[in-house]
Amino acid sequence: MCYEAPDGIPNLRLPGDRRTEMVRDFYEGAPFPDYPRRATLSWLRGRAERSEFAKLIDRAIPGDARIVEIGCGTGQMSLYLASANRIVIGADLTRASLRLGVDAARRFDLDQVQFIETDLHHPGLRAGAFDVVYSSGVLHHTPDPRAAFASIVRLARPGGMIVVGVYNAFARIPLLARRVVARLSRYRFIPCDPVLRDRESEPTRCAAWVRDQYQHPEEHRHTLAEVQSWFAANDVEYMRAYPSAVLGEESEDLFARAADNWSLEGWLAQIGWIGPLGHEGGLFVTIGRRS
Amino acid sequence: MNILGISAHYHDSAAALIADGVPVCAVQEERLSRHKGDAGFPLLAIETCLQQAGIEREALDAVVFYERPMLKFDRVLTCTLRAFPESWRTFPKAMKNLLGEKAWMRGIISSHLGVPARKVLFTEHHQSHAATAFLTAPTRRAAIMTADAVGEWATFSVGEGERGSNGTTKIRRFREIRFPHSLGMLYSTFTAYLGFKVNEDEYKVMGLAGYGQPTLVEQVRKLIRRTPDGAFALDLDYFEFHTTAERSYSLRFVELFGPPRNPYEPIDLDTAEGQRFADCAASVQRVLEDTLVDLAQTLHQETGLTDLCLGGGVALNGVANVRLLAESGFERIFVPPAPGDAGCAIGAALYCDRIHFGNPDRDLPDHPFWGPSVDGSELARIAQEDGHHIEKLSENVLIDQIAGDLAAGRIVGWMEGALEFGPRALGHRSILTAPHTTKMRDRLNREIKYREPFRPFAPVVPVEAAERYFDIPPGGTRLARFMSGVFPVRPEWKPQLQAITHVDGTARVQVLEPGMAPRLHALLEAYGRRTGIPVLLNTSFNLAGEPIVNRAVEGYSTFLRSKIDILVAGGTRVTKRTSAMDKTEAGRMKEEVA
Amino acid sequence: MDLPRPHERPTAFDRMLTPVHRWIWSDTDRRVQKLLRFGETETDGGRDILRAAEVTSDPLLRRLYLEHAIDEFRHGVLFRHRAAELLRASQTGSNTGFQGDWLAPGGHGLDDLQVDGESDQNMLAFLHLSEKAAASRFSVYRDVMQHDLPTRAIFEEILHDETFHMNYTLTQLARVEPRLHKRHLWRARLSRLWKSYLRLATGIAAVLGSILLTIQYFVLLPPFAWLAKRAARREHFGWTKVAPGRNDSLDRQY
Amino acid sequence: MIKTGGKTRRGLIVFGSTFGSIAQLARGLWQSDSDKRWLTPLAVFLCVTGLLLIVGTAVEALAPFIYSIW
Repeated sequence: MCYEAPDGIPNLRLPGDRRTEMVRDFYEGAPFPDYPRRATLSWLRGRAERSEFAKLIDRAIPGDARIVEIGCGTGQMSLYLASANRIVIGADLTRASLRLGVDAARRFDLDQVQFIETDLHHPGLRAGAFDVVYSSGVLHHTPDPRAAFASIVRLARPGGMIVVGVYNAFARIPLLARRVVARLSRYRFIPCDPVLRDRESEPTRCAAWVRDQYQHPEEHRHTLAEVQSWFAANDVEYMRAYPSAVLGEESEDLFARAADNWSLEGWLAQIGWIGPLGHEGGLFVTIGRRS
Repeated sequence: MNILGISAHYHDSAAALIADGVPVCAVQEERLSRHKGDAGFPLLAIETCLQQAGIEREALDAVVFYERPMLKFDRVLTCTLRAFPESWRTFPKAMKNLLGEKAWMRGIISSHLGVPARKVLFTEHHQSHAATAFLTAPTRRAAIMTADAVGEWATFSVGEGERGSNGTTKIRRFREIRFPHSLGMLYSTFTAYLGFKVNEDEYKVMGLAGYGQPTLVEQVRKLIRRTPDGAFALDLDYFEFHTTAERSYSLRFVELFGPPRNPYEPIDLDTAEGQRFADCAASVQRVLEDTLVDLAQTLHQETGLTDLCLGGGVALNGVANVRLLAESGFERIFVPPAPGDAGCAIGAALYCDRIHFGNPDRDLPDHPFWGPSVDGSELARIAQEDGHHIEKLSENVLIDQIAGDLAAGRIVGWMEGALEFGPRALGHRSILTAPHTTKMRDRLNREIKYREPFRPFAPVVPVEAAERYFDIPPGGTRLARFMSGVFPVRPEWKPQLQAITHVDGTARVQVLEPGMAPRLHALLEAYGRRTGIPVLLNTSFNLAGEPIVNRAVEGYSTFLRSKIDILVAGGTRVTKRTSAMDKTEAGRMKEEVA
Repeated sequence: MDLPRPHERPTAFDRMLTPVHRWIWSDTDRRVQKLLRFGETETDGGRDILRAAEVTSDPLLRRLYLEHAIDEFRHGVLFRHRAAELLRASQTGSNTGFQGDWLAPGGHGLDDLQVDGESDQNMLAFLHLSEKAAASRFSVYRDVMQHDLPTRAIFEEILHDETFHMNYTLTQLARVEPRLHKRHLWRARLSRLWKSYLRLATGIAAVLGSILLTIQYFVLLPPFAWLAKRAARREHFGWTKVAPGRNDSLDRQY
Repeated sequence: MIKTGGKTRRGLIVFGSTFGSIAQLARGLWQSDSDKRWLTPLAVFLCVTGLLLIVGTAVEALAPFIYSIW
């Protein structure tokens, strides 16, 4: 099959529907997050490892896994995961972001990452070819997250792991509250946003955050039970959530089955996420194994 | 007589067991719990010690903790009072921390180990450092200098140690400098200012210093002035570590040196900003060296001794150690393999044995290998289960084959015998590669260690060949035994030793005597026979942010998670199932994208 | 038509797709292709289970696996023979059109399972699940095969075996890893809730402690702070002598 | 394997050992060469507060109620 590959990024994307195109235009305008001018691999790793989750997922994925990241943006996670003998495919809708990723990969001298421009509904990737399908902060920006999930699950081999991060309905409440104020004040006043406070001195990063969190054209929020129902409908065995949905369980091995999966406890845990996750976007990660 | 030494609760916990005057086992908790810099009560380490000695808890004659908790409480309380009212936020935290747990070490140790409280003893923090430095060093009589961030009150002390002809041992400390005046704190403050992790990444400052010029020495001297009696004192206006826990430098410090580095931005040495940070590092390094040299000169004149034992975290600064050797007047300098707080576990136990119980002095084995041993057959079993290619080879064949692998440019994970005690991998848990090209250095950085590009890798060389490749002054061989010194690479060899030569033309070389690690020595010789240069790059066997591996399984999982080509434990050699087809596989995947 | 046995009831998903399956199986060409493919996967599965029989250290499992593997091989032969018959009958030769493979999946290849080094529990659990899935689908296929009785008979026979496979894997799993009783599960859940209460309690305690200590700080400390500052001013810089007797006793904590 | 006993039991052992430690601290401060006698009452008082903290950690479940003793 022939395809175009300008800048070494194959274009496998078919024209999408109106809402998908809108999201694409949204990101095409401002690729995010950017790389500093002389970023190094150690910088990237240092930055990624500020998040406990990144460290855990890196530890959980075997050294010879084939990984696809759906919605990789500028590819920071893809590049972070591209160690040992892993092979990583980073897929995104937006060429402008991917270009940054390709540049960085070249600079870091990583040849085991391939970026492709594509749409998750028609990824143009071989079904069942990947040990790990990773997609964080993407599905909730698609018009139909449930359908989007079904289409990315197919990429995982039977027994492969599916790692999905979406906004949590509970943990996003604080942000939604702030958004009401923000909209009323036409984004002039956004109260108590810890990320904005952190980035006070960096107006461009502030603007990027506001754009992404407060002005996104397409956004859905989900509960753990909802994601679990996606899993069940697609023959994906639920393993665990991050943060853990089991009260008092420390996440160590992300690919191990959680000690329990008790729905009441899951709801309690989600209410508990309002605190720690509510600070930022309220993204939680659910991990499953394709059966 | 069985004596257990414990160091815990600040950073890097450890336990050490002395039986009949000789260490049986010493191990850092992080190596067992697998949490880097684990500061918790070292239960696992204690357990390992008891197991290795084959004794029960009841057989312990004493358990020695490496500092005096109540003296520490006094210091924290006094400093909080002095900083009133700025310290109001730290006060509840500090009190909960100390009074909730750390002040009651006697009870905690006795409750964990079930030994009676009277068997729990304490040595002073710097006394433990001094004991680690002197009692593990092969010298009869030596001056002792210890320097770190802070123990109870002392931050710096000088003294002397003596082994009498009748087997008695004496350690006498003359005088000390007290908190908040501290060389370690000065260096740590710059570590934080330069965006690195305090108590962990001080060596990065040293590495960065090689890229800068000491142009800011005058400014640094404003922070630390010499007192008329020859000691030093910090100008506290520039610091905040004594009042808050959040930040160690003050606004005035920032006024003097400019804005601090954002820890998450890479250092770009080509920009003025990046160069400024390198110059800062070079300047504080220079001031540290100058101060240490001056203090050591005074000590030398005062004692008239030829040997100096260095202890405390500052003794990890290899550049300073070499300047001490060159300029202080001492002929030999001894730095233990674990001069930091973890090493105090051994020091406290030895001090208790030699001085408290007055047991006769004994010569100690002069090596750092006091941890659990690695089992080659365990590796063979698990690697076989996963279908990797394993070979069990006899000694000579293995050495020869590994030398061949190294010569072919492969990266080797090397595990043998007992685990090192202390922060450095000295040949029992190492990643070894050929040291010749910058390409190899970059490959290691990119695929395994993810280090900042300005941090050098260290070489290991057999003692017979050391002089040929490195410019090692008299007495330097001793420092290089445990990688405690940084020495110039001989200019004619620099092109062949690119991967281990720092930008300033030096290397933190380990000079290996055959007796210390015979197999590694044999490997170096075999490698020398093949390539003509018996030098290997030796870096600790761990991935970034993880503690050094201990057991075969940990080495094995590290091997699988990185691009180490070959793993050796004991007589077992493992190669990866997929390593050969790695590239083609990637190519195929890319094709399939279509 | 006899009622389906309890364990071979199709899942809701498969039931939903019945019309699709009916369409797929209606065409002889498609049926031949599918049967050939099923023949292959059954044989592959048989080979993997044979390997499992070689690897396991449990003698009972070894026998059962062997039995199972022989069944799978036999299924493979049945499928292939039937396909050959149909081919001969139709005379049109094979013509690959739309296969609808993913719509009508076959049996179970075990290619995603590393049989060597897999624990018996995992192997059994895996087998049980895949047999269950296969049984569900085959029962749909059987039901839609009203017009082709010989093929229907094959599915009937295979289904019978699948039921056995499904049951033995589950009972063996229960034997190898005796399931905790429900009550144990509940106890575990409650203990976790209790623990999270404990964390809440210690959290509250920590906050209370901080408040108490902060109050102490401002109420109790000022006079001492004044004394401390005065003492600090008088303190000299530089060396402090270490008193000779200070390290004599290791009993001292101060 | 070192058996460390229950948390409460360990808490009791620690509690029991504190009095000796406090006494040592008080004696040390009182006799100290740098003249810190004035610190003794505060230090001892805070240590007694510390006892509460130990009891609090030993019987976690009741920790919030223990503080109400204050």
